[in-house]
Amino acid sequence: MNAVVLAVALPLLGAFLTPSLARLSLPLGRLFGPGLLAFCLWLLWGIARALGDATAGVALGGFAPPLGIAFHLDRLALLFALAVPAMVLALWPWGGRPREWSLTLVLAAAATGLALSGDLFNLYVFYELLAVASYGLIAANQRPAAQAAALRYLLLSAAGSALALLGIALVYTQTGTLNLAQLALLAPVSLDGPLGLAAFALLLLGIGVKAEAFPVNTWVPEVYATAPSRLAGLLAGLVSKLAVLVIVRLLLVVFQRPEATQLMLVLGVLGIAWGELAAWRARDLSRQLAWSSVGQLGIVFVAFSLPGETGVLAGLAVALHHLLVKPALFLLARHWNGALEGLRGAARRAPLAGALFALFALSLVGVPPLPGFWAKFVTLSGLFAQPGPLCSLAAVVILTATLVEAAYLFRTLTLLFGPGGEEPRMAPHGALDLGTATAFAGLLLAGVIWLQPLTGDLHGIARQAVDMDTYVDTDLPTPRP
Amino acid sequence: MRNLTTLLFAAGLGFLLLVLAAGLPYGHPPMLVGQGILQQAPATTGAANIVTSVVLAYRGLDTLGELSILFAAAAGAGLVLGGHRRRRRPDPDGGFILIAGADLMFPLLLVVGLYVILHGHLTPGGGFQGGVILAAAFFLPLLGRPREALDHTAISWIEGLAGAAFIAIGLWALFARGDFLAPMLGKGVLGQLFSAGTLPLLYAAVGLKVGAELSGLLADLAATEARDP
Amino acid sequence: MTPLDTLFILSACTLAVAWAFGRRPAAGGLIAVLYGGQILALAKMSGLASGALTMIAASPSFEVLGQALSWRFDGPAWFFALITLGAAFASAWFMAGEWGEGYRRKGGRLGLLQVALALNVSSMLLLLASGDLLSLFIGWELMSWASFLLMLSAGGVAVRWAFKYLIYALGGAMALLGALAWIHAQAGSLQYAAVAGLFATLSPGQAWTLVLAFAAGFGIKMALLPFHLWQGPAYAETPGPGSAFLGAISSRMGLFGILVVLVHLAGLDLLDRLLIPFTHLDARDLLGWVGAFTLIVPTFIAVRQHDARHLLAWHGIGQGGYMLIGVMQGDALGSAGGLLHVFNYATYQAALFLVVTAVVHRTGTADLNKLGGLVTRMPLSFLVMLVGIIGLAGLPPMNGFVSKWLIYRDLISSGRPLMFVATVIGTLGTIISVYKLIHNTFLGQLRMEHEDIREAPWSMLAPMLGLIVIVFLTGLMPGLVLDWIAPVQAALGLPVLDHSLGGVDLPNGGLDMLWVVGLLFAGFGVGALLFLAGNRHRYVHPLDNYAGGHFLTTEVRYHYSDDFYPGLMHLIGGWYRGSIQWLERALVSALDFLAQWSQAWFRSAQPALWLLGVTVFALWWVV
Amino acid sequence: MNLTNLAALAAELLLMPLLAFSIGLFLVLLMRRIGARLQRRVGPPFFQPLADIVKFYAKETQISHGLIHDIGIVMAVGGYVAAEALLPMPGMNGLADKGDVLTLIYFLMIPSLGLALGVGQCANPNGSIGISRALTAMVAYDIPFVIVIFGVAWHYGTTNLVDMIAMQQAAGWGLWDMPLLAVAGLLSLQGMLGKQPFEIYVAPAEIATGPMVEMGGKYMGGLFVMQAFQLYTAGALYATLFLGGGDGHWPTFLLQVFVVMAIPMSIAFQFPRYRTEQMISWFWRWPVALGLAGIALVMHF
Amino acid sequence: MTPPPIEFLLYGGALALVALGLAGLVMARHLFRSILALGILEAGANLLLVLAGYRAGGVAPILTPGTLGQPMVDPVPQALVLTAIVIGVGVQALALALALRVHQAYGTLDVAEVRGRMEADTDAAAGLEPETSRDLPAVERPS
Repeated sequence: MNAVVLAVALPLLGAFLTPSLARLSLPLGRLFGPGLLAFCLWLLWGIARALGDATAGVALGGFAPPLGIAFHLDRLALLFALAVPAMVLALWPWGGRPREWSLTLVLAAAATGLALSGDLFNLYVFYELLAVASYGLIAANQRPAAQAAALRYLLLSAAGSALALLGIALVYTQTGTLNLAQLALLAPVSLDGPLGLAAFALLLLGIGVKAEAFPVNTWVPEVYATAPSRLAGLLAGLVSKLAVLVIVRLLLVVFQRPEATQLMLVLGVLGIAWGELAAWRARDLSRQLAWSSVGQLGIVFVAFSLPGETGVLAGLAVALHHLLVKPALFLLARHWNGALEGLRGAARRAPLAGALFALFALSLVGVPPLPGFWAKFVTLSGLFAQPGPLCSLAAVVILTATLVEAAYLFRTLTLLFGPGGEEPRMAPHGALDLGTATAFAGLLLAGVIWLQPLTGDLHGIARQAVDMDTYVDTDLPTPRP
Repeated sequence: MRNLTTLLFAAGLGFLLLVLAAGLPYGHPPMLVGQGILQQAPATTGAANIVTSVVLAYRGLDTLGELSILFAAAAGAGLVLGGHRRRRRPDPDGGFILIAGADLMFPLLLVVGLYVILHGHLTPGGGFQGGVILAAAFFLPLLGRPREALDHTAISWIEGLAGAAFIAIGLWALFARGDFLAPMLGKGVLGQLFSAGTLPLLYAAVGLKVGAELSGLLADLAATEARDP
Repeated sequence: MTPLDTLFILSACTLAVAWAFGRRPAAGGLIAVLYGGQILALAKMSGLASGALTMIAASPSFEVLGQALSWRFDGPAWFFALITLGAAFASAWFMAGEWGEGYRRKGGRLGLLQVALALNVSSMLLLLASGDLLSLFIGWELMSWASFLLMLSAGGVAVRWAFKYLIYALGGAMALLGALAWIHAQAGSLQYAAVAGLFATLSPGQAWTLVLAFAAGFGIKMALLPFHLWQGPAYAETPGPGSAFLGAISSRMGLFGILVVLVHLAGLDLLDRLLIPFTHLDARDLLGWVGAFTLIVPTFIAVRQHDARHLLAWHGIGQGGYMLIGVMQGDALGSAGGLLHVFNYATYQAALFLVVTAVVHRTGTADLNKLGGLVTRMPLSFLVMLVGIIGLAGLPPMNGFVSKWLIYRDLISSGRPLMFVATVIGTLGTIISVYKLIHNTFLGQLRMEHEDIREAPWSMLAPMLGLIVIVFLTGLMPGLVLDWIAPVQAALGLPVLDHSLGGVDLPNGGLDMLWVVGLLFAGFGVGALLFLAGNRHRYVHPLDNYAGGHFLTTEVRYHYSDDFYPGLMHLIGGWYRGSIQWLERALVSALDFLAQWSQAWFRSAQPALWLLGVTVFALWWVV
Repeated sequence: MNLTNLAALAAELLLMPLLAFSIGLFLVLLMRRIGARLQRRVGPPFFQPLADIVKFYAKETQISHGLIHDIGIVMAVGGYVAAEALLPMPGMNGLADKGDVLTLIYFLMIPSLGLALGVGQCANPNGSIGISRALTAMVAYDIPFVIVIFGVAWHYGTTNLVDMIAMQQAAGWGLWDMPLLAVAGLLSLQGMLGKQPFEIYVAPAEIATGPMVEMGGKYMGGLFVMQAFQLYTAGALYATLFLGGGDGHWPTFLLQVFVVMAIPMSIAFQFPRYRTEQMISWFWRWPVALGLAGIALVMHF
Repeated sequence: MTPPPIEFLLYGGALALVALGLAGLVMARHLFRSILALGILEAGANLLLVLAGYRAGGVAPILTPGTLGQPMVDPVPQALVLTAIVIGVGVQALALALALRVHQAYGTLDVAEVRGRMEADTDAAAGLEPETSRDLPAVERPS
């Protein structure tokens, strides 16, 4: 179990060594990172298999949890921890420079850490690590626009981080501990007042920058439109989900308050409306996808704001679906990056890419029996099960937004499949991009076929995630009163 | 108008935060964790500086993350600035006072830096502080003689290996003790230089790493030509 | 393996064959045969139609999210499936020979068309077979997308309309999804029994919301009134046989949905209890009146069309109004009328679309101002159209008359004068419109460029003639179809209509089509005898015509086609306000405006300001 | 149904159109006589209507535009012939039990459709214009007419004409119960018959722009036959709906038919012609209003 | 009037730094000033964090013969702040590098101008005409 820390440490080791290794031998440097990630994947898989339904706490350095940093291993954490190396491998920047590889490795390590950590400040450190790695990667393609976008993103994100730090400071001052399990014990007493909510609001907004939460998501279109498409896929698919995961962890473990979920719900609804509306008028594919991603993250927020197991189940379903679909769409969009108008007939020249795009778009809209439908259905059903007009309003907003989303996605699709566009201006899709997208599509379809076991698993994960007693018992074997 | 709004908002924010902060237990922190660490740390780590115990042992992973952030920032800056590093028209030399001053300061800073690093577990200070001093030491001559660039290959190796060393120590602990970054080696006598097990080694790695990162960063920045207006 | 499994497997085979070989015209025959095979498989389940069986289940069933998904056929499903497969069979046969080749030669994507058609059929069968709301929704969505594909298959201007359809269909699907999710949240299950139980316990507000959501969701497919704009052009621009199929049955799936959910699960009693404040109307009246307006408005839009396909497609919407009115009447007579109209309408609408397609195949145009006089060149096609329009207009002796008669009769006996008048207005509009259709296409002067037009080939004629034989025979013996409708009514919990082979025998005014048709033909016989008893007559060339003293030549356009009802239009022309179109555009431009606004926000806002603002707001809210 | 009944039915089916035709001829005569009187002429002799028809049929027809043209006229005549069997006469019910008043109304549309087909086939735009106007007129007068039918059917609780007659014999004429509907019905009848002021679609005075433009010889004869049937049907239907169908007595029935028909004919010659749209708006205004008011009366009292 | 308690001043100062930093971030028209404002904001947050560990009468948590047995302040926040400061340094360095490059490319660091140039660049890279407010929808859609 303790070896799980390797999943964080090894990519970092790889990141430190890759530039030097690449100086010695470029092929070695090229393969070093993916090799490490593959090893991490194998390692985590083994741990997940060994752990099964149980949970485990890992005290780093052997310091008993409230004092030292603890990793909390449960199915939710391992699911995302497994997703990290897998996604990073799938979206590995093969064509980049050594420093890009090493930054990508840093990103992977940070993301894994975010998924596993059970310590408030440690989460903050990994979050910052993730952020810094992504700033560098965004700007890596040397386009001035990308660098300007990265700078703007950095300013916003860093401001958010400072607010999050403020929130952590508030929590620490009030409780004197950073361990999530211990915070869970203390929260009903110490964080009961406005202070706890304020801390949550600050953390939500701070971490929400990466999670594309509503008012702090202005960076999304700029960055996704200028960043390399593999990175955009990684940011939209993986990084945003991990930020959401952190928020959800905090929500579940520490800040279990109706006001907190309400705040998330409101931000989510606004995000949906804003994102989908903006995407309706997008003029190029990558920004359309970026805005759509904002809207989808809004749905994720709304889903996670549902109380209890339903919320985690719905949120997981939506988040995992988006995790799978959006990167693939970004990969496909990479070669269709011009104005939408210029894409006329593009899919006819690249039928496989067109078909994949159609499949992902259908799933994104939520056409049964594709997984997107089930995710949306669970969310809607959960929303309607809640009393109060706000939840019903959220459901209506989701339905309307889905309509808008379908409208623009299919406007794009009809352009892609429509006639016209004589000159083959666009380069064909690379085999790598297409292969990756096909693999994602395969996963999506597998999700349809094995829907039943999949939902069973998700149910199990959700049940475990909301089980606070187990959480506390795992991380604090002898909790102090 | 917008400025006014902003100021009002900011004032409101400050006020609200103050209202919240008024409820905080100032001067009587709960110290749930702190108390435990204060009691345990000397026995567990053998470091006189308990902050160092916290930084390198109890929260060693944070420190690793922190190092990685520095590394990522340096790598990012390198990526961003890469390819534009060689300026066409280097700045003139800094003149006698600057050059002489820098030459004078260099060994001094080097020694101070190393001292701060190596006594991190005993006195205030440590790898980060010392690393910054080291970086300053290497950067000062650059101010004086802009033509002489730092050796990027060497910096790259140092930063890579120092970071790797930190992790390697952690891994060593993992394999030997079953816990990543667990304290290793003998604890020695509290307050002596050779005490606190692996902590000084870790701090040395941190110091080298920080120094290398910062000098690399500074060198990169300095070597980038600002566009003429 | 149940017979239903066989049907599904056959349907899948058809789809596979269409996928693999559809682009070759030669495979068309095979595909048509496969549809025929599906009809045979359906015939194996005829126990459902005779009332001997109430349900045949399919073997596969799934469980997802704690919801059991199952498929089975019952009376209504069988009835609708029969129409579906019949329409598909006729369309496929029509496509099989010369038409397919011609379509391909002109650059059409025959394979796509075949696949889309097969997909439509399969998804509709799946929809019809659904055994719970979830499988119903899945079938519904699949069908929507399949229809989209079919409409899209012509490319060009069709894409635009197909796209519009898609938006409408998705809007409907979202309404359904919302309703489903709500039901799932409240009842915890989407099985029909649970849903029916839930409906019984709802407060009026909840029931209204659900009823409206379902009515809108299904109504959009039927193109009920405020949502009627998409259907006409979308169906019209679909390639011929596809439009025949769509026109004949596709929209009726909306009716099927209404039957299953609103009539069967919710029950008409529930609709009766939902009162509209400040009126003495209830939800059922509301739906009935929606049906009435759906009948009138699109019919009179059809009157203004000058493209044969568009004209027919708009009428298709209007005819749906009859069905809804009939079903909403809810008694034995009315609901039988509505259901019978589904069958009857499918037969003549398919025939009409096919014959128009045949005309387009030969002449290259469906523009009513560019045709005329084709009766001398395509007499059998003329016959098809004649029978078809008599059916569509609902005149005896064709089957359309019977179903409309049932509905009128029911409206009279239940005392609904205004709705009765509305249905008559719809019929009158239909009559004048279909006369224009046949007049401008087949009657009058033959255009010069159509001199050497030939009759449509047999591959196209045969299905059309088959259809009109059905139109006539079921007009003569409506009892044949009413036999199938009885189990449908029984399965839906409606009273069952007592009927005979020739019609219904009511104590206060019945109908026996055997006698009526016999009488009519006897009358025609007398007329013919009188005619033959008269002196000789001489056939002259059409150009040997009264022209106020001028000599006519082929260069002269001597055919009255444009602006066919100027008197009527002079009066009611101003009523075509296009209000709904205006509304639609207004919605889109509002959306555009909002989108621009939100993009501008993304673009220009100082992000940190929002961070600051929201933080302050959140803290204020917290404190 | 035994053999005697069948034989009786066959006889009725033969007799009813024949009688209807004969009465129709008289009605034609009546119409022409009234017109003549109003215009201070003598008018035609008694057998003139029959003579006209015989003459038309006997002449060799010079212009025929093909099979549809023929079929059109056959349908026009045949539709009326068939319709007569659905309209009870005193002592004869024909097939009125098998098809009710709704069927009858639909049967009455078949001749129009037949005529429209035939005229359309003539390939003369003037004819087509006439048909366009005729169909428009149908939209105009049928709406008040079906309102009347609805009211009547609701009042009697049946759509069966035989039952209606029986009920009126028992409870008095429908006219007294439904005066407004009766008036509305009469007004619709005016349009249905194509009499002034609603005769624009027939346009007898300027044949070149009417439906009959290409009709000559036996086609015209067919139209004359149709006219006879039409007059009878209108009168008899009205008598059946409102006047108890002569209470089962031939003399009363005949008298009623003649009186009912005399009213529109007398009105007709007093008026100039309405344009199509004027006609529509008139019909949709006054008879519809009357009819709806009548229905309101019938359904609430 | 009694002077405000010391913690009021300390907290007030830290929070004022936060508010000032955020306000500066919003109001700054120059990206370099934004970066400075970010520094102020972070300083405020760090200050608050380190205040969390203050214990009345505590000494620095370093074990020397002089401090043995005395109450010590909480060492954890100090470690945290150390980490946070270093993180801040890294972020600021990267921000400066980016600002340098942006200035090289665009010749300005004015917030609005940079954003405008960036939008224009992005649009140009995607082959789009620059958007004006009067633009019609880019893609024909059903009306």
